Amino acid sequence: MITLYHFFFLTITILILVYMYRVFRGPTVYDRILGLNGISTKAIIMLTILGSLYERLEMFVDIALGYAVLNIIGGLAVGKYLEQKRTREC
Amino acid sequence: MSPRTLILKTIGLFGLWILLSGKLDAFHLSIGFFGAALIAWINTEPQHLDEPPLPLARLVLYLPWLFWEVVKSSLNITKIILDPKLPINPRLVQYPTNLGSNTAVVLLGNSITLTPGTVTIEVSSSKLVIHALDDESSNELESRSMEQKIAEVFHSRGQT
Amino acid sequence: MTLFDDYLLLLLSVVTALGAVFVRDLLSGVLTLAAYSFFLALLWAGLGAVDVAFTEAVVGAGLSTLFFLVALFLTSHQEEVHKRLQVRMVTLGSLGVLGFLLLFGSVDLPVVGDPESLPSKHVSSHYLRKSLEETDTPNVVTAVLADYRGFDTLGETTVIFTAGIGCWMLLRRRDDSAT
Amino acid sequence: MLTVDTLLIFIGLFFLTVAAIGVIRLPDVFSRSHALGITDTLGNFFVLTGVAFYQGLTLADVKIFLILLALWHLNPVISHATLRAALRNGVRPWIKEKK
Repeated sequence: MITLYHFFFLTITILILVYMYRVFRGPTVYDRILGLNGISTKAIIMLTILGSLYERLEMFVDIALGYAVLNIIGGLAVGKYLEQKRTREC
Repeated sequence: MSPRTLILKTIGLFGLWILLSGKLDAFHLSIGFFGAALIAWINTEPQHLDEPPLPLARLVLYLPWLFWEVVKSSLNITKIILDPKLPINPRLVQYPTNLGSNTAVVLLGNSITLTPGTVTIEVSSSKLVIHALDDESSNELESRSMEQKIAEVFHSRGQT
Repeated sequence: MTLFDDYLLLLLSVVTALGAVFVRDLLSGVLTLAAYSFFLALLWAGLGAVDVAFTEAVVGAGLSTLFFLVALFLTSHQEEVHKRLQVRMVTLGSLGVLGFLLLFGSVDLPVVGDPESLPSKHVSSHYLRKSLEETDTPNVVTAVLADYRGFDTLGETTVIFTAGIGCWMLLRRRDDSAT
Repeated sequence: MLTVDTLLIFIGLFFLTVAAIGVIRLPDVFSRSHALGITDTLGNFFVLTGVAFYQGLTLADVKIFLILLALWHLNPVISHATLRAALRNGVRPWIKEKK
Protein backbone atom coordinates (compact mmCIF):
# COMPACT_ATOMS: atom_id res chain seq x y z
CA MET A 1 0.00 0.00 0.00
CA ILE A 2 1.36 3.37 -0.98
CA THR A 3 0.93 6.00 1.70
CA LEU A 4 1.66 9.69 1.80
CA TYR A 5 5.01 8.88 3.33
CA HIS A 6 6.04 7.12 0.15
CA PHE A 7 5.27 10.34 -1.65
CA PHE A 8 7.43 12.30 0.83
CA PHE A 9 10.22 9.83 0.31
CA LEU A 10 9.98 10.23 -3.46
CA THR A 11 10.04 14.02 -3.17
CA ILE A 12 13.18 14.00 -1.09
CA THR A 13 14.82 11.61 -3.56
CA ILE A 14 14.08 14.06 -6.37
CA LEU A 15 15.46 16.92 -4.28
CA ILE A 16 18.67 14.98 -3.70
CA LEU A 17 18.99 14.44 -7.45
CA VAL A 18 18.58 18.19 -7.95
CA TYR A 19 21.41 18.82 -5.51
CA MET A 20 23.47 16.19 -7.31
CA TYR A 21 23.11 18.32 -10.44
CA ARG A 22 24.70 21.20 -8.55
CA VAL A 23 27.46 18.90 -7.31
CA PHE A 24 28.25 17.73 -10.85
CA ARG A 25 28.09 21.12 -12.50
CA GLY A 26 30.18 23.07 -10.00
CA PRO A 27 31.38 25.59 -11.15
CA THR A 28 33.60 26.06 -8.08
CA VAL A 29 34.56 23.57 -5.39
CA TYR A 30 32.50 25.55 -2.92
CA ASP A 31 29.35 25.00 -4.95
CA ARG A 32 29.93 21.29 -4.81
CA ILE A 33 30.47 21.37 -1.07
CA LEU A 34 27.34 23.44 -0.63
CA GLY A 35 25.40 20.91 -2.67
CA LEU A 36 26.76 18.03 -0.63
CA ASN A 37 25.89 19.82 2.57
CA GLY A 38 22.35 20.11 1.28
CA ILE A 39 22.35 16.41 0.42
CA SER A 40 23.42 15.39 3.89
CA THR A 41 20.71 17.52 5.49
CA LYS A 42 18.17 15.93 3.14
CA ALA A 43 19.58 12.53 4.04
CA ILE A 44 18.91 13.10 7.73
CA ILE A 45 15.32 14.03 6.95
CA MET A 46 15.07 11.00 4.69
CA LEU A 47 16.16 8.76 7.56
CA THR A 48 13.40 10.00 9.82
CA ILE A 49 10.79 9.62 7.09
CA LEU A 50 12.03 6.13 6.29
CA GLY A 51 11.77 5.39 10.01
CA SER A 52 8.10 6.39 10.04
CA LEU A 53 7.56 4.35 6.89
CA TYR A 54 8.94 1.21 8.50
CA GLU A 55 7.30 1.99 11.88
CA ARG A 56 10.70 1.81 13.55
CA LEU A 57 11.38 5.46 14.17
CA GLU A 58 13.46 4.99 17.33
CA MET A 59 16.07 2.93 15.47
CA PHE A 60 16.38 5.26 12.50
CA VAL A 61 16.54 8.32 14.71
CA ASP A 62 19.60 6.89 16.43
CA ILE A 63 21.35 6.54 13.10
CA ALA A 64 20.26 10.04 12.10
CA LEU A 65 21.66 11.50 15.31
CA GLY A 66 25.04 9.81 14.85
CA TYR A 67 25.17 10.89 11.24
CA ALA A 68 24.23 14.48 12.04
CA VAL A 69 26.98 14.81 14.62
CA LEU A 70 29.68 13.30 12.42
CA ASN A 71 28.47 15.20 9.39
CA ILE A 72 29.06 18.41 11.26
CA ILE A 73 32.60 17.39 12.13
CA GLY A 74 33.18 16.48 8.49
CA GLY A 75 31.83 19.80 7.27
CA LEU A 76 34.09 21.72 9.60
CA ALA A 77 37.07 19.66 8.49
CA VAL A 78 36.30 20.49 4.86
CA GLY A 79 36.08 24.18 5.67
CA LYS A 80 39.39 24.06 7.50
CA TYR A 81 40.98 22.12 4.67
CA LEU A 82 39.87 24.60 2.04
CA GLU A 83 41.09 27.50 4.08
CA GLN A 84 44.55 26.12 4.62
CA LYS A 85 45.06 25.03 1.07
CA ARG A 86 44.78 27.64 -1.63
CA THR A 87 42.66 26.09 -4.30
CA ARG A 88 42.43 26.64 -7.99
CA GLU A 89 38.94 26.95 -9.38
CA CYS A 90 37.84 24.11 -11.53
CA MET B 1 39.55 21.20 36.95
CA SER B 2 37.68 21.67 40.16
CA PRO B 3 35.67 18.74 41.52
CA ARG B 4 32.50 20.80 41.17
CA THR B 5 32.76 21.15 37.38
CA LEU B 6 33.72 17.49 37.16
CA ILE B 7 30.59 16.46 39.00
CA LEU B 8 28.40 18.85 37.01
CA LYS B 9 29.81 17.54 33.73
CA THR B 10 29.25 13.97 34.83
CA ILE B 11 25.65 14.67 35.79
CA GLY B 12 24.99 16.42 32.49
CA LEU B 13 26.49 13.63 30.42
CA PHE B 14 24.65 11.03 32.50
CA GLY B 15 21.37 12.84 31.85
CA LEU B 16 22.12 12.81 28.13
CA TRP B 17 22.86 9.09 28.34
CA ILE B 18 19.52 8.37 30.00
CA LEU B 19 17.73 10.41 27.34
CA LEU B 20 19.49 8.63 24.51
CA SER B 21 19.37 5.06 25.80
CA GLY B 22 15.91 5.16 27.32
CA LYS B 23 16.61 2.08 29.44
CA LEU B 24 16.38 2.35 33.19
CA ASP B 25 17.72 -1.01 34.41
CA ALA B 26 20.79 -1.20 36.62
CA PHE B 27 23.09 -2.54 33.89
CA HIS B 28 22.55 0.30 31.42
CA LEU B 29 22.52 2.93 34.16
CA SER B 30 25.85 1.80 35.57
CA ILE B 31 27.47 1.67 32.12
CA GLY B 32 26.16 5.15 31.44
CA PHE B 33 27.40 6.49 34.72
CA PHE B 34 30.92 5.11 34.30
CA GLY B 35 31.04 6.32 30.71
CA ALA B 36 29.94 9.81 31.70
CA ALA B 37 32.45 9.95 34.54
CA LEU B 38 35.25 8.73 32.28
CA ILE B 39 34.51 11.29 29.58
CA ALA B 40 34.22 14.11 32.10
CA TRP B 41 37.53 13.01 33.58
CA ILE B 42 39.29 12.85 30.21
CA ASN B 43 38.05 16.26 29.09
CA THR B 44 40.16 18.53 31.24
CA GLU B 45 40.05 21.49 28.89
CA PRO B 46 40.66 24.66 30.85
CA GLN B 47 37.50 26.70 31.07
CA HIS B 48 37.44 30.12 29.46
CA LEU B 49 37.49 32.03 32.68
CA ASP B 50 37.44 35.49 31.16
CA GLU B 51 34.05 34.88 29.52
CA PRO B 52 30.98 35.69 31.59
CA PRO B 53 28.62 32.76 32.10
CA LEU B 54 25.73 32.48 29.65
CA PRO B 55 22.58 34.20 30.88
CA LEU B 56 20.45 31.16 30.17
CA ALA B 57 17.09 32.54 31.27
CA ARG B 58 17.21 35.54 28.98
CA LEU B 59 18.64 33.37 26.18
CA VAL B 60 15.49 31.25 26.32
CA LEU B 61 13.44 34.41 25.77
CA TYR B 62 15.65 35.36 22.84
CA LEU B 63 15.10 32.11 20.92
CA PRO B 64 11.39 32.57 20.06
CA TRP B 65 12.17 36.04 18.75
CA LEU B 66 14.96 34.58 16.62
CA PHE B 67 12.59 31.92 15.33
CA TRP B 68 10.07 34.55 14.30
CA GLU B 69 12.81 36.47 12.47
CA VAL B 70 13.80 33.27 10.67
CA VAL B 71 10.21 32.68 9.56
CA LYS B 72 9.83 36.24 8.29
CA SER B 73 13.01 36.33 6.29
CA SER B 74 12.44 32.78 4.97
CA LEU B 75 9.16 33.89 3.47
CA ASN B 76 10.95 36.86 1.95
CA ILE B 77 13.63 34.65 0.34
CA THR B 78 10.95 32.22 -0.84
CA LYS B 79 9.23 35.07 -2.66
CA ILE B 80 12.50 36.09 -4.29
CA ILE B 81 13.36 32.60 -5.48
CA LEU B 82 9.93 31.92 -6.91
CA ASP B 83 9.84 35.29 -8.65
CA PRO B 84 10.56 34.75 -12.36
CA LYS B 85 12.62 37.96 -12.53
CA LEU B 86 14.87 36.89 -9.61
CA PRO B 87 15.09 40.37 -8.00
CA ILE B 88 18.33 39.98 -6.08
CA ASN B 89 20.99 42.53 -5.31
CA PRO B 90 23.80 40.74 -3.46
CA ARG B 91 26.47 42.74 -1.70
CA LEU B 92 29.06 42.50 1.04
CA VAL B 93 28.30 44.54 4.13
CA GLN B 94 30.92 45.63 6.64
CA TYR B 95 29.27 45.46 10.03
CA PRO B 96 31.22 46.95 12.92
CA THR B 97 30.03 45.79 16.29
CA ASN B 98 30.93 46.55 19.88
CA LEU B 99 29.19 43.81 21.77
CA GLY B 100 32.29 43.21 23.83
CA SER B 101 32.32 39.56 24.81
CA ASN B 102 33.25 36.90 22.28
CA THR B 103 30.25 34.75 23.17
CA ALA B 104 27.89 37.56 22.22
CA VAL B 105 29.64 38.12 18.89
CA VAL B 106 29.49 34.40 18.12
CA LEU B 107 25.79 34.37 18.96
CA LEU B 108 25.26 37.39 16.72
CA GLY B 109 27.15 35.84 13.81
CA ASN B 110 25.33 32.55 14.18
CA SER B 111 21.94 34.26 14.36
CA ILE B 112 22.73 36.30 11.25
CA THR B 113 23.71 33.18 9.33
CA LEU B 114 20.67 31.28 10.57
CA THR B 115 18.41 34.01 9.23
CA PRO B 116 18.06 33.36 5.50
CA GLY B 117 19.17 36.29 3.37
CA THR B 118 22.26 37.12 5.35
CA VAL B 119 25.41 35.06 5.88
CA THR B 120 28.35 35.94 8.08
CA ILE B 121 31.60 35.44 6.21
CA GLU B 122 34.32 36.91 8.41
CA VAL B 123 34.23 37.34 12.17
CA SER B 124 36.50 39.19 14.51
CA SER B 125 35.68 40.59 17.93
CA SER B 126 34.92 44.04 16.55
CA LYS B 127 33.78 43.55 12.96
CA LEU B 128 31.73 41.15 10.85
CA VAL B 129 31.66 40.85 7.07
CA ILE B 130 28.21 39.84 5.92
CA HIS B 131 26.86 38.83 2.55
CA ALA B 132 23.30 40.03 2.04
CA LEU B 133 21.15 38.70 -0.77
CA ASP B 134 18.68 41.49 -1.46
CA ASP B 135 17.76 45.02 -0.43
CA GLU B 136 15.26 44.01 2.20
CA SER B 137 17.64 41.79 4.14
CA SER B 138 20.42 44.37 4.01
CA ASN B 139 18.01 47.01 5.29
CA GLU B 140 17.07 44.63 8.07
CA LEU B 141 20.75 44.32 8.83
CA GLU B 142 21.25 48.09 8.87
CA SER B 143 18.50 48.50 11.45
CA ARG B 144 20.63 46.51 13.91
CA SER B 145 17.62 45.13 15.74
CA MET B 146 19.34 41.78 16.20
CA GLU B 147 22.41 43.33 17.79
CA GLN B 148 20.21 45.30 20.18
CA LYS B 149 18.39 42.14 21.22
CA ILE B 150 21.66 40.34 21.88
CA ALA B 151 22.98 43.34 23.80
CA GLU B 152 19.87 43.15 25.95
CA VAL B 153 20.47 39.46 26.53
CA PHE B 154 24.03 40.03 27.63
CA HIS B 155 23.56 43.42 29.33
CA SER B 156 26.76 44.57 27.69
CA ARG B 157 27.69 47.94 26.32
CA GLY B 158 26.07 47.47 22.95
CA GLN B 159 25.77 51.09 21.89
CA THR B 160 23.85 51.35 18.67
CA MET C 1 5.81 -1.86 -0.64
CA THR C 2 9.34 -1.92 0.67
CA LEU C 3 10.65 -2.56 -2.84
CA PHE C 4 9.65 0.98 -3.79
CA ASP C 5 12.03 2.54 -1.26
CA ASP C 6 14.72 0.02 -2.05
CA TYR C 7 14.64 0.98 -5.71
CA LEU C 8 14.82 4.68 -4.89
CA LEU C 9 17.73 4.11 -2.54
CA LEU C 10 19.50 1.96 -5.12
CA LEU C 11 18.98 4.69 -7.71
CA LEU C 12 20.47 7.26 -5.34
CA SER C 13 23.47 5.11 -4.49
CA VAL C 14 24.16 4.42 -8.18
CA VAL C 15 23.96 8.14 -8.97
CA THR C 16 26.28 9.07 -6.12
CA ALA C 17 28.71 6.27 -7.01
CA LEU C 18 28.84 7.49 -10.61
CA GLY C 19 29.33 10.99 -9.28
CA ALA C 20 32.26 9.90 -7.13
CA VAL C 21 33.90 8.37 -10.20
CA PHE C 22 33.23 11.14 -12.70
CA VAL C 23 33.77 14.27 -10.62
CA ARG C 24 37.16 15.64 -11.66
CA ASP C 25 37.97 17.16 -8.31
CA LEU C 26 39.29 14.78 -5.66
CA LEU C 27 37.74 16.67 -2.77
CA SER C 28 34.29 16.54 -4.32
CA GLY C 29 34.91 12.89 -5.10
CA VAL C 30 35.57 12.18 -1.43
CA LEU C 31 32.43 14.01 -0.38
CA THR C 32 30.30 12.24 -2.97
CA LEU C 33 31.68 8.97 -1.72
CA ALA C 34 30.48 9.95 1.75
CA ALA C 35 26.98 10.53 0.38
CA TYR C 36 27.17 7.17 -1.39
CA SER C 37 28.09 5.27 1.74
CA PHE C 38 25.30 7.03 3.56
CA PHE C 39 22.71 5.72 1.12
CA LEU C 40 24.25 2.32 1.53
CA ALA C 41 23.69 2.74 5.26
CA LEU C 42 20.04 3.52 4.58
CA LEU C 43 19.78 0.28 2.62
CA TRP C 44 21.25 -1.66 5.53
CA ALA C 45 18.81 0.00 7.88
CA GLY C 46 15.99 -0.99 5.55
CA LEU C 47 17.12 -4.61 5.81
CA GLY C 48 16.94 -4.41 9.59
CA ALA C 49 20.67 -4.51 10.32
CA VAL C 50 20.83 -1.64 12.77
CA ASP C 51 24.40 -1.68 13.85
CA VAL C 52 25.78 -2.37 10.41
CA ALA C 53 23.84 0.68 9.25
CA PHE C 54 25.05 2.67 12.22
CA THR C 55 28.66 1.70 11.55
CA GLU C 56 28.31 2.51 7.88
CA ALA C 57 26.77 5.92 8.60
CA VAL C 58 29.27 6.85 11.28
CA VAL C 59 32.45 5.29 9.95
CA GLY C 60 31.81 5.16 6.22
CA ALA C 61 30.14 8.50 5.84
CA GLY C 62 31.77 10.35 8.70
CA LEU C 63 35.15 9.13 9.80
CA SER C 64 36.57 7.77 6.56
CA THR C 65 35.74 11.11 4.94
CA LEU C 66 37.88 12.73 7.59
CA PHE C 67 40.72 10.32 6.90
CA PHE C 68 40.49 10.96 3.17
CA LEU C 69 40.60 14.67 3.88
CA VAL C 70 43.68 14.32 6.02
CA ALA C 71 45.25 12.39 3.14
CA LEU C 72 44.23 15.16 0.77
CA PHE C 73 46.07 17.69 2.93
CA LEU C 74 49.23 15.99 1.72
CA THR C 75 48.46 15.89 -1.97
CA SER C 76 47.11 18.10 -4.70
CA HIS C 77 43.39 17.80 -5.09
CA GLN C 78 43.29 17.96 -8.85
CA GLU C 79 43.17 14.66 -10.65
CA GLU C 80 45.59 14.12 -13.50
CA VAL C 81 43.78 12.97 -16.57
CA HIS C 82 45.34 10.01 -18.32
CA LYS C 83 44.67 10.28 -21.97
CA ARG C 84 46.11 6.97 -23.12
CA LEU C 85 43.33 5.23 -24.95
CA GLN C 86 44.81 1.75 -24.64
CA VAL C 87 44.86 1.85 -20.83
CA ARG C 88 41.30 3.11 -20.71
CA MET C 89 40.08 0.35 -23.02
CA VAL C 90 41.74 -2.32 -20.86
CA THR C 91 40.16 -0.84 -17.72
CA LEU C 92 36.78 -0.60 -19.34
CA GLY C 93 36.98 -4.15 -20.66
CA SER C 94 38.03 -5.72 -17.37
CA LEU C 95 35.42 -3.77 -15.44
CA GLY C 96 32.80 -4.89 -17.92
CA VAL C 97 33.78 -8.53 -17.45
CA LEU C 98 33.76 -8.11 -13.66
CA GLY C 99 30.35 -6.48 -13.73
CA PHE C 100 28.98 -9.24 -15.92
CA LEU C 101 30.33 -11.91 -13.58
CA LEU C 102 28.81 -10.20 -10.54
CA LEU C 103 25.43 -9.84 -12.21
CA PHE C 104 25.62 -13.45 -13.37
CA GLY C 105 26.38 -14.57 -9.84
CA SER C 106 23.51 -12.55 -8.41
CA VAL C 107 21.00 -14.51 -10.51
CA ASP C 108 21.36 -17.51 -8.21
CA LEU C 109 21.00 -15.57 -4.96
CA PRO C 110 17.88 -16.46 -2.98
CA VAL C 111 15.13 -13.91 -2.65
CA VAL C 112 15.40 -11.87 0.56
CA GLY C 113 13.16 -13.43 3.18
CA ASP C 114 12.47 -16.64 1.24
CA PRO C 115 11.89 -19.38 3.86
CA GLU C 116 12.71 -22.18 1.40
CA SER C 117 16.16 -20.90 0.43
CA LEU C 118 19.28 -22.77 1.53
CA PRO C 119 20.67 -20.16 3.99
CA SER C 120 17.33 -19.99 5.81
CA LYS C 121 17.34 -23.74 6.44
CA HIS C 122 20.74 -23.93 8.13
CA VAL C 123 21.65 -22.15 11.37
CA SER C 124 19.53 -19.04 10.73
CA SER C 125 16.38 -20.60 12.09
CA HIS C 126 18.23 -21.39 15.31
CA TYR C 127 19.45 -17.80 15.48
CA LEU C 128 16.01 -16.40 14.82
CA ARG C 129 14.37 -18.57 17.47
CA LYS C 130 17.00 -18.59 20.20
CA SER C 131 19.00 -15.37 19.90
CA LEU C 132 16.99 -13.41 22.44
CA GLU C 133 17.20 -15.98 25.22
CA GLU C 134 20.79 -16.95 24.48
CA THR C 135 22.33 -13.51 24.06
CA ASP C 136 19.85 -11.00 25.49
CA THR C 137 20.22 -8.89 22.36
CA PRO C 138 16.96 -7.63 20.87
CA ASN C 139 18.29 -7.34 17.30
CA VAL C 140 19.12 -10.61 15.54
CA VAL C 141 21.73 -9.14 13.20
CA THR C 142 23.54 -7.60 16.13
CA ALA C 143 23.39 -10.91 17.98
CA VAL C 144 24.91 -12.76 15.01
CA LEU C 145 27.63 -10.17 14.46
CA ALA C 146 28.64 -9.51 18.02
CA ASP C 147 27.79 -12.68 19.91
CA TYR C 148 27.75 -15.75 17.67
CA ARG C 149 30.46 -14.59 15.32
CA GLY C 150 32.37 -12.68 17.97
CA PHE C 151 34.13 -15.76 19.21
CA ASP C 152 34.00 -18.30 16.41
CA THR C 153 36.05 -15.98 14.23
CA LEU C 154 38.91 -14.89 16.44
CA GLY C 155 39.40 -11.80 14.29
CA GLU C 156 36.32 -10.09 15.56
CA THR C 157 37.39 -9.96 19.20
CA THR C 158 41.00 -9.21 18.34
CA VAL C 159 39.92 -6.22 16.28
CA ILE C 160 37.76 -4.87 19.06
CA PHE C 161 40.47 -5.48 21.65
CA THR C 162 43.03 -3.66 19.51
CA ALA C 163 40.63 -0.80 18.92
CA GLY C 164 40.05 -0.52 22.64
CA ILE C 165 43.77 -0.34 23.33
CA GLY C 166 44.15 2.25 20.59
CA CYS C 167 41.42 4.41 22.08
CA TRP C 168 43.01 4.17 25.48
CA MET C 169 46.40 5.19 24.13
CA LEU C 170 44.90 8.19 22.36
CA LEU C 171 42.58 9.34 25.09
CA ARG C 172 44.58 8.69 28.25
CA ARG C 173 45.29 11.70 30.38
CA ARG C 174 48.71 13.14 29.92
CA ASP C 175 50.56 15.11 32.55
CA ASP C 176 50.02 18.81 32.13
CA SER C 177 53.75 19.42 32.22
CA ALA C 178 54.35 17.05 29.34
CA THR C 179 52.24 18.86 26.77
CA MET D 1 -6.47 12.05 5.31
CA LEU D 2 -4.68 15.24 6.19
CA THR D 3 -3.48 15.04 9.77
CA VAL D 4 -1.19 17.35 11.67
CA ASP D 5 1.95 15.42 10.82
CA THR D 6 1.35 15.23 7.08
CA LEU D 7 0.37 18.89 6.97
CA LEU D 8 3.59 19.90 8.72
CA ILE D 9 5.65 17.69 6.43
CA PHE D 10 3.96 19.19 3.37
CA ILE D 11 4.87 22.69 4.54
CA GLY D 12 8.43 21.55 5.19
CA LEU D 13 8.69 19.89 1.78
CA PHE D 14 7.50 23.10 0.17
CA PHE D 15 10.41 24.98 1.73
CA LEU D 16 12.84 22.22 0.82
CA THR D 17 11.68 22.40 -2.81
CA VAL D 18 12.04 26.17 -2.87
CA ALA D 19 15.56 25.80 -1.52
CA ALA D 20 16.45 23.28 -4.23
CA ILE D 21 15.08 25.60 -6.91
CA GLY D 22 17.11 28.41 -5.42
CA VAL D 23 20.29 26.35 -5.42
CA ILE D 24 19.79 25.79 -9.15
CA ARG D 25 18.70 29.32 -10.08
CA LEU D 26 20.88 31.67 -8.08
CA PRO D 27 24.11 32.89 -9.68
CA ASP D 28 26.98 32.22 -7.24
CA VAL D 29 28.08 30.36 -4.11
CA PHE D 30 27.24 33.14 -1.74
CA SER D 31 23.67 33.62 -2.88
CA ARG D 32 23.14 29.86 -3.16
CA SER D 33 24.02 29.51 0.49
CA HIS D 34 21.09 31.80 1.28
CA ALA D 35 18.78 29.41 -0.50
CA LEU D 36 20.26 26.53 1.47
CA GLY D 37 19.58 28.56 4.61
CA ILE D 38 15.84 28.11 4.09
CA THR D 39 16.29 24.37 4.14
CA ASP D 40 18.49 24.35 7.14
CA THR D 41 16.10 26.30 9.27
CA LEU D 42 12.46 26.14 8.33
CA GLY D 43 12.31 23.02 6.16
CA ASN D 44 14.09 20.92 8.76
CA PHE D 45 11.94 22.31 11.52
CA PHE D 46 8.64 21.55 9.82
CA VAL D 47 9.52 18.10 8.50
CA LEU D 48 11.10 16.93 11.72
CA THR D 49 8.27 18.20 13.92
CA GLY D 50 5.86 16.52 11.52
CA VAL D 51 7.65 13.22 11.88
CA ALA D 52 7.73 13.71 15.64
CA PHE D 53 3.95 14.09 15.67
CA TYR D 54 3.55 10.90 13.67
CA GLN D 55 3.89 8.43 16.52
CA GLY D 56 2.72 10.55 19.39
CA LEU D 57 5.02 11.43 22.24
CA THR D 58 7.83 8.89 22.56
CA LEU D 59 11.50 8.90 23.37
CA ALA D 60 12.23 9.25 19.66
CA ASP D 61 10.81 12.77 19.81
CA VAL D 62 13.49 13.80 22.27
CA LYS D 63 16.12 12.55 19.85
CA ILE D 64 14.45 14.35 16.95
CA PHE D 65 14.60 17.49 19.03
CA LEU D 66 18.31 16.88 19.63
CA ILE D 67 18.88 16.42 15.88
CA LEU D 68 17.04 19.66 15.23
CA LEU D 69 19.12 21.41 17.85
CA ALA D 70 22.35 20.11 16.33
CA LEU D 71 21.29 21.13 12.83
CA TRP D 72 20.20 24.61 13.87
CA HIS D 73 23.33 25.16 15.85
CA LEU D 74 25.95 23.89 13.51
CA ASN D 75 24.69 24.34 9.95
CA PRO D 76 25.39 28.08 10.13
CA VAL D 77 28.90 27.21 11.26
CA ILE D 78 29.46 24.93 8.27
CA SER D 79 28.13 27.38 5.72
CA HIS D 80 30.17 30.13 7.35
CA ALA D 81 33.32 27.99 7.12
CA THR D 82 32.69 27.17 3.45
CA LEU D 83 32.01 30.75 2.48
CA ARG D 84 34.95 32.11 4.40
CA ALA D 85 37.19 29.63 2.62
CA ALA D 86 35.64 30.72 -0.69
CA LEU D 87 36.20 34.40 -0.01
CA ARG D 88 39.74 33.94 1.22
CA ASN D 89 40.62 31.89 -1.82
CA GLY D 90 39.57 34.67 -4.12
CA VAL D 91 36.03 33.82 -5.18
CA ARG D 92 34.33 37.16 -5.73
CA PRO D 93 30.63 37.55 -5.04
CA TRP D 94 28.42 38.01 -8.06
CA ILE D 95 27.20 41.60 -8.33
CA LYS D 96 24.28 42.86 -10.34
CA GLU D 97 25.41 44.80 -13.43
CA LYS D 98 24.56 48.46 -13.36
CA LYS D 99 22.31 49.36 -16.24
